Amino acid sequence: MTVQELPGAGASHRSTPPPAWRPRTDAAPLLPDPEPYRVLGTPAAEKLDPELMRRCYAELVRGRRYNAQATALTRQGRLAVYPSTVGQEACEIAAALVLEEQDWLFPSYRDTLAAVARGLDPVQALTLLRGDWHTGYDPREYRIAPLSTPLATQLPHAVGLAHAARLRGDDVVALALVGDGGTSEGDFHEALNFAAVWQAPVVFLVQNNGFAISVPLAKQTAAPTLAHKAVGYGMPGRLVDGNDIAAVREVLSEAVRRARAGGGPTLIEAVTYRIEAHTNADDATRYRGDAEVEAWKAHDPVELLERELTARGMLDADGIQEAKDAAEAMAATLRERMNAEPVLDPMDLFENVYAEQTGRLREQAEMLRAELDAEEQS
Amino acid sequence: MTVQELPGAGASHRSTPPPAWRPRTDAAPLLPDPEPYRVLGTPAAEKLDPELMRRCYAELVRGRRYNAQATALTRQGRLAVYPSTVGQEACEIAAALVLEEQDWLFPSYRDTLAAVARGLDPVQALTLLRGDWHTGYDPREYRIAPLSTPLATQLPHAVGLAHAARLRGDDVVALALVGDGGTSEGDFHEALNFAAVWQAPVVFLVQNNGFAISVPLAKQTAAPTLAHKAVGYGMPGRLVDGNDIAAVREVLSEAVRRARAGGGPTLIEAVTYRIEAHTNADDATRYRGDAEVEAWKAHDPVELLERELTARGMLDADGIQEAKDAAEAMAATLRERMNAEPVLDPMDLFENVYAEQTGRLREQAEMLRAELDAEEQS
Amino acid sequence: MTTVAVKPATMAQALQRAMRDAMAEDPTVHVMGEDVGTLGGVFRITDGLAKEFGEERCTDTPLAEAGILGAAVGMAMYGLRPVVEMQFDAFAYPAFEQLISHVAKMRNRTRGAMPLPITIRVPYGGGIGGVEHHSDSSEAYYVATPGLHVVTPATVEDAYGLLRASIASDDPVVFLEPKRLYWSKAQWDPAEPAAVPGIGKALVRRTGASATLITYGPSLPVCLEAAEAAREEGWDLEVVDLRSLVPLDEDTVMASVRRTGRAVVVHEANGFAGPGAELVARIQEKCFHHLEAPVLRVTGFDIPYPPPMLEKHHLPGVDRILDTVARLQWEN
Amino acid sequence: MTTVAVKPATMAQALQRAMRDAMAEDPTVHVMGEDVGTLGGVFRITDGLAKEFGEERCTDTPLAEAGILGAAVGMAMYGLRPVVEMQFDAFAYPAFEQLISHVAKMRNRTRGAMPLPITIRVPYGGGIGGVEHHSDSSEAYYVATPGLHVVTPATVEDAYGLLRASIASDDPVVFLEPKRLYWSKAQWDPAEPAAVPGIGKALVRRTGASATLITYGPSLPVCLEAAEAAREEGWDLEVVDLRSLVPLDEDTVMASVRRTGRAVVVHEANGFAGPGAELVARIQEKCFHHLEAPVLRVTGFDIPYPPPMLEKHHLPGVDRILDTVARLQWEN
Ligand SMILES: Cc1ncc(C[n+]2csc(CCOP(=O)(O)OP(=O)(O)O)c2C)c(N)n1
Ligand SMILES: Cc1ncc(C[n+]2csc(CCOP(=O)(O)OP(=O)(O)O)c2C)c(N)n1
Ligand SMILES: [Mg+2]
Ligand SMILES: [Mg+2]
Repeated sequence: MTVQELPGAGASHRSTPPPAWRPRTDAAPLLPDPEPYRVLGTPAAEKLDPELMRRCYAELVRGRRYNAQATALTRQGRLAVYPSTVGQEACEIAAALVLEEQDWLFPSYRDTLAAVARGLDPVQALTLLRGDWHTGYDPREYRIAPLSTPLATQLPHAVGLAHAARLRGDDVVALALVGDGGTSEGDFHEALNFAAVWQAPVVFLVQNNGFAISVPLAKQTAAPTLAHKAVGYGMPGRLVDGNDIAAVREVLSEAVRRARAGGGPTLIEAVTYRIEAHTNADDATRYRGDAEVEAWKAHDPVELLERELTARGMLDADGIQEAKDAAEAMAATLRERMNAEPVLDPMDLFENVYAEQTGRLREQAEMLRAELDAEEQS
Repeated sequence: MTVQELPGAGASHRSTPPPAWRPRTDAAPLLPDPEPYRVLGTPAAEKLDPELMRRCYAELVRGRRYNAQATALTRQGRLAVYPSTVGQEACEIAAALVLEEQDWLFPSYRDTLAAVARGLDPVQALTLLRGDWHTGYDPREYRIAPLSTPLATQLPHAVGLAHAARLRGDDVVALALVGDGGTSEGDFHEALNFAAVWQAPVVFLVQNNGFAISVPLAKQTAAPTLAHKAVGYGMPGRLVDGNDIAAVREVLSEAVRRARAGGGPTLIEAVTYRIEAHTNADDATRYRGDAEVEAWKAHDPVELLERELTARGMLDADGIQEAKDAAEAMAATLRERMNAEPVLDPMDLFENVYAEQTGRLREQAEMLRAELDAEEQS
Repeated sequence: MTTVAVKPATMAQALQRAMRDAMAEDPTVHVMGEDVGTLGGVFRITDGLAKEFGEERCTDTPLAEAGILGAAVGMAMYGLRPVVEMQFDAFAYPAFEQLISHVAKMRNRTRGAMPLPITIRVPYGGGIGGVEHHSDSSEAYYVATPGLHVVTPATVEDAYGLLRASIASDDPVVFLEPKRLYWSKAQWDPAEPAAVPGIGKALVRRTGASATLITYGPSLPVCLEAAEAAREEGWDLEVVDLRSLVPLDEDTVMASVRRTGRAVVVHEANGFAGPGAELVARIQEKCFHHLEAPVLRVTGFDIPYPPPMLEKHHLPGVDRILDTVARLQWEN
Repeated sequence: MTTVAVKPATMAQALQRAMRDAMAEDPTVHVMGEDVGTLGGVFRITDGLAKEFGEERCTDTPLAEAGILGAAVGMAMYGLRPVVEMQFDAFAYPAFEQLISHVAKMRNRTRGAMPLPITIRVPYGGGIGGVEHHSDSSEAYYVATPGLHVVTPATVEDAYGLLRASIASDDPVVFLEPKRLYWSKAQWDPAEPAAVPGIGKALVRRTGASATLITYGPSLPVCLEAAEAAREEGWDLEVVDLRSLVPLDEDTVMASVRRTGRAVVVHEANGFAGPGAELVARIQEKCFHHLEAPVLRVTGFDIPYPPPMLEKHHLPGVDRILDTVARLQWEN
C-alpha cells in the first residue's frame, strides 16, 4: 500500500494569474483512508517478521509492566505524578523501535515509556515525574528531547532539528509524539506547516487516545479524522489502529523511510485509548463510563499481538513467560532504584540558569549557602 | 453548485473502540475543487442580476478610486502608511456587500476598503493609518471590528462573536478577512477549529494575493490550495477567482447563507493579486518581476466586470461615466476632509485605559496637564 | 449582635460559589476553558456549573489557549462576560498575544466604545509539588501590561468577593488564584457571602509598629506567620495584603510605611523585575524621609521555577523573612 | 597615533555587518524570520545575507512567530546558532510560550547539557510614527524571565559589538534594537569593527558630579541631550548606558550613584513594573546612605502605546528629564 505523494514546497503555481493558472490536479492529494489501517487479524499478518514481532511482544509486556510499576510508585510517594500509557503501549513501543540510532525522538509529557523503550534508563526518564530535576539525561546522548509538558510545543522543535540535520547533510529523522488534544494548539499547525514547506524529515505521530484529560475528541475537532489535517499542509496523512503494533510499526516505518529519502513529513493518527485515568491524580469516572473502557480493554494491544503470534505459532508459553519474567525483573530493579532517596544539592539551583552565573545569582547563592550552613549548625 | 456537508461537531464516532468503529464514510468531506470558481466570462454570467452587478461595478470603481486617493494621501503626508488593495477590490467589495445589517465584518489591517464599502465613513476608517486614534468609529454601531494588525488574531474574535450571537438566538453571521500569510499563524488554526467544533456562523475569507510582504505563497504553504485547509477542520472549503466579483459574491453568499441556517463555518480562498507594493513604504521590485504584475493587470477585477457587463448590455458609457463621477466626488471629499489637520487632545491618553482612572494614571495626567500648561504659557 | 456558627469553607468553594452566584444573577456570564465543564476543572473550581447552567454557559473548549481567549474577546464584543480559566500559570503563555495586543488594548483603541469585561482566572504559584510549568508566578507579565487589572485573593472571603468584583468589572481582569491556598479554610458562610469589595483596595491584615511586610496571595499566610514569630525577636510587624496589584492601593501601603519607617516586600515571583520592584521604587519615592532603612525584598530566586524537591529553598519562608527584617538597620 | 577618517555608518549597517561577519566566521550561524531573505527585512537589517550565504543560511520562514522560534529551538538543539528576527516588538508576542517555557528554561532543565545559543532580534520602541503594535517597548517581559539575557545597543559601535557577542553567547539573548536609532550615524569603520564587548557591562557615556541618569537604547541620545541642557541649570549630569539589562552591571551603576548621590532612571517602556523599577529598588538598597533624594524615573506613561500623533507626549523628552532632575531635593 502506498500513499500518494503530494505537491511539495516547490509548488508555486498560484503566483501566475488565474487565466494561465492550472492546478496540478495530477498531483492532487488523496484523502486519508478513514478506515484505520490494520495488520493483526488480517491476512497481512502472514508476512510478519517473527523475530521482530517477538521483540515487539517482549517490549509490550515490559511496557505494560513499566506502566503498572510507575503507577505503583505514585502510591508509594516515589513519583509525584504519573500519566499512564496503559492501552497505548503499541504506539509507544513502535515509536521507539522504528528509529535508527542517529534519529531523534520528541516525546510529550506522557511518553516516558517511548523513551525507556528507546533505551533510556527508566530512572532517568522519571526524574521529572518524581519531582527531581526535569531532564535526568543528556538529550544529545540518547537523541531524546526533554519531555514536553506544554502541549504541542515540542513539534516545532522536531521540525527545526530535522531541518538542521538535513541542512548539515546528516541522515537524521525526527519523530514527534503528540496527543489528540495537542492537535488543537497553534504550535501543531505551525510545526506541520514549517515541516511541509521545508520538506523536513520529520514524522508526526498523534496518539488519539480519545481524551484530553476529560475532553472527548468530539469537543476537540469536527474533522472526520485527525489524519485529515495532513491535507491542509500538503503532506500525506495516515490513519492506523494504534493498538495494532504491527500496523503502527509499518505505517511509521514507511513514513520514516520517506522522510529519510527526502520525501518530507507525514502525519499519522493512531487510534487508541487511554485505559487509565489521565494521571493518578485524575478521576476518570467523572467523564466516561465503564462500558467504553471495557470495550477498549477487549482490544488490548498486548493481547492482540499475543493472540496473533500464538495462533501463528510464533510465540509459545515459554516465550510468554520469558517476556513476563524480563518485565518483572525490570520492575523489581526500577522499584528498588526508585526507593533510594534522591539526593539533590540545593546549590544546583543557581548552576545552570546561564553559562556564567550573573552577579545577582551569585548573591542569591551566597544567601542560600549561608542559610544551609546555619541550618546545619542548628 | 453545492458543497457537500461535512460531519459536524456531533461526530463522536471515534470514542468507540476500533472493532466496532466505522467512519462515517457516507459523509466524507469533499476535497475542494482546485480550479477557482468563476462566473465572469462563463455561461453562468448569463444569470447575473443586472441591478446587483451595476452596484458591484459602481463599488469597484469607487474602491479603485479610494485606493488611488489613499495612496496619494500618503505622499502628501496625510496618511502615515497605506496598504493598498488595488487588484483585490472584488474581494473587498463582495465581502462588504454580502452581509446583512446585523452581521459583523472582521477586517485585517489591509481591509479599510471593505469597511468603507460596508458604509463606514472613509475618514473614520483611516484614523489608524493617519496616525490618529486606532478605531475612529464605534465598532458596535457599524458591526465592523477594529482593523486587526496582528495577523490572524481577529479570526478567533469573529468565531467568539458569532458563537455568542448564536447562543443568544440572534441572526448574526461574522465574516472574517485574512491574508494568505496569515493562514500560517496559530490563531488561524485555533479559530477554524473552534468555529467547526462550535458550528459557529462564521465565514473565513482568505485573500490569497500571492504575497506576505515579500514572501511568496510557495514559501508559505505546501498545500495544493489554501482552501484544502478546510478538510482538516471538517468544514467546507472553496476556491474562487478573487478577481471575479460575481464568483466571489456567489461563493460568499452561499457560505453566509449556510452559516445563517446553522450549517456552520466555511473557508474560502480567493485567488487574487496585490498589484501595488505591500504598503507605500515597500519596494516590491526587490521580490517580484514586472511580468507577473502585468499578467495580473490583464486580469483586473474592475475591467473583468466592465467587459462582461458592457458585452451583455448591462452597462453603457453613461453608466461607466456615472460610476467614475461618483468615485471622483468621493475622492474629492475624502481629499478635502483628510486635509483638515486632526485635532487630538493629549489628555485623552489617560481617558480610556480603564473605565476608571487609576491613581497612577491620574498622577501622570496631572503631570502632562502641567507640562501642556507650561508650554502654552511659554 | 449574634454570630451564627458556620462551617469552614475552602477557597476553592468560595471561588466556585462566586462564579455560580454571578452566573445565576447575570445570564451574560459564561465560563469557558479546558476541562471546566464535565470535569469541573482540574482543581474542581468550576464543579457543578455545567450541570446547573448547561454546557453552553460552562464550556469545555478545544485545547488552545489563544483560541480560548480570542473567542472570549469576540464573545465580550457581543456583550457577554466571559470568565476564562487557564489551566495553569504557564499554560496562559500561548494566549499572551491575544492578551497583550487585544484584551489589554481594546477599550483604549476604541476610545471607550468597546470595553472587554473578561475575567481570566489563572491558578498560580508554587508550593504544591507541581512539576515544571505548574508553579510559575507569572504576575510580572500581567502587571507590566497597561489595560489589565491584576487581582489576587489570599483569603476565602476575598476569593469570593474579589472574583465577584472581577466578573462585574467592565475591564479585563487577570484573576490570579494562589493554588496552594485552594484548600485553605476559613469560617465563611456561603449563604451569606460578604459584601463584594471593589478592586484596588489593600488591607492591613495585622497592625504593627516596627516594620511593614507588604505581600499578596500565597505569601500572606507566610507573612502572618513570620509576624507572629517576629514577636519573639521584639519586632511588631504590620502586614499589608495588597489584594490588587493593578491598580495598586498606594495610600494604604504608604500610610503603613510612613508609620513604621521600614518595609519588606514579600512575594514568590522572581525578584528581578518582579512586582516587588515597583513597590520598592514607589515606596522609596513616596516615603523617602520616613525610611529608616532601605526597603528590602524577599522573593523567589531569579531562576526558572525549581524542581519540586527543591522548591522549599526557593519560596519565601518565615526564616528568610525574619533574616531580612533583621537587616533593616535596627541599630540606627 | 593617527586616526584614519572613516565614513559614517548607520546602526542598521553595523547590525547587518555583525551578522555577516558572524556568518562568515561560523557556518552554524543561521538567520531566519519573516522577509529576512529576498527582501532583506522590512528594516533591511539582513540585506544581502541571503545572496551572500544562500537561502538556507538566511531563510524567509512562513508567517508564524511561535513556529519560527520553536524551529530555532530545534535547530539549536542540533548545534546551529539561529539568529531569529521578530519583525516588530508586538509581533514577538505569539512566540512567548516558546520563549518562556523553552528558550529560557532549556539549559536549566537539562542541567547544562543542552544550552540554546539563540539570538532573538527584536526591533523595539517608538518615535518612528509607527501605528499600533509597531512601537512597543516590551523589555519588561523579557527581563522578568530568568534564563534570558537582554541586551540593547545605543550606538553604532555597540550595535556591532553587542550583536557579535550575543550571537557568540551560548545562552539565549533577546537583542533589542532601538528602531528609531537604526538610521543614527557615527564614525565607524566596518573594515575595522571594534573589539567585541562582552555582554553585561554598562558604560559611563558622560561623567558628571550632580546626579546620574541611568538609561539604555533609544533613550541614551535623549539623556545625553538633557545632560547638555542641564549645564545651563547648573547641573553636571553623569549618564550611564546600561547596554545590558540582564545581566545588570550593578557595579557601574552603584559606583556612579554613590558618587553623585542622586539618580534618575530613564526609559521609554511603561513605568509601572518596568525595568526602571528594578533599578530603583536596587539602587535604594545598595546606596541607601548615599542618596540625597529618592531615585526617580522618567518613563513612558502607564498606557498602551499611543497613536503616533500623540507619541511625543508619551516619550521621555529632555524637558521631562530636566523637570525630574529638578525634583531631586536640591534644597537639602
Ligand atoms: C499548552 C498547554 N495547555 C494545557 C496543558 C494542561 N494539560 C496537560 S495534559 C492535557 C491534556 C492533553 O491531551 P492530549 O493532547 O490528548 O494528550 P494525552 O493527555 O491524551 O496524552 C492538558 C490540557 C498543557 N500541558 N499545556
Ligand atoms: C503576528 C504578526 N506578525 C507579523 C506582522 C507583520 N506583517 C504585517 S503585514 C505582513 C504580511 C501579511 O501577509 P498576508 O497575511 O498575506 O496579508 P497581505 O499583506 O497580503 O494582505 C506581515 C508579516 C504582523 N502584522 N502580525
Ligand atoms: Mg489524548
Ligand atoms: Mg498576502
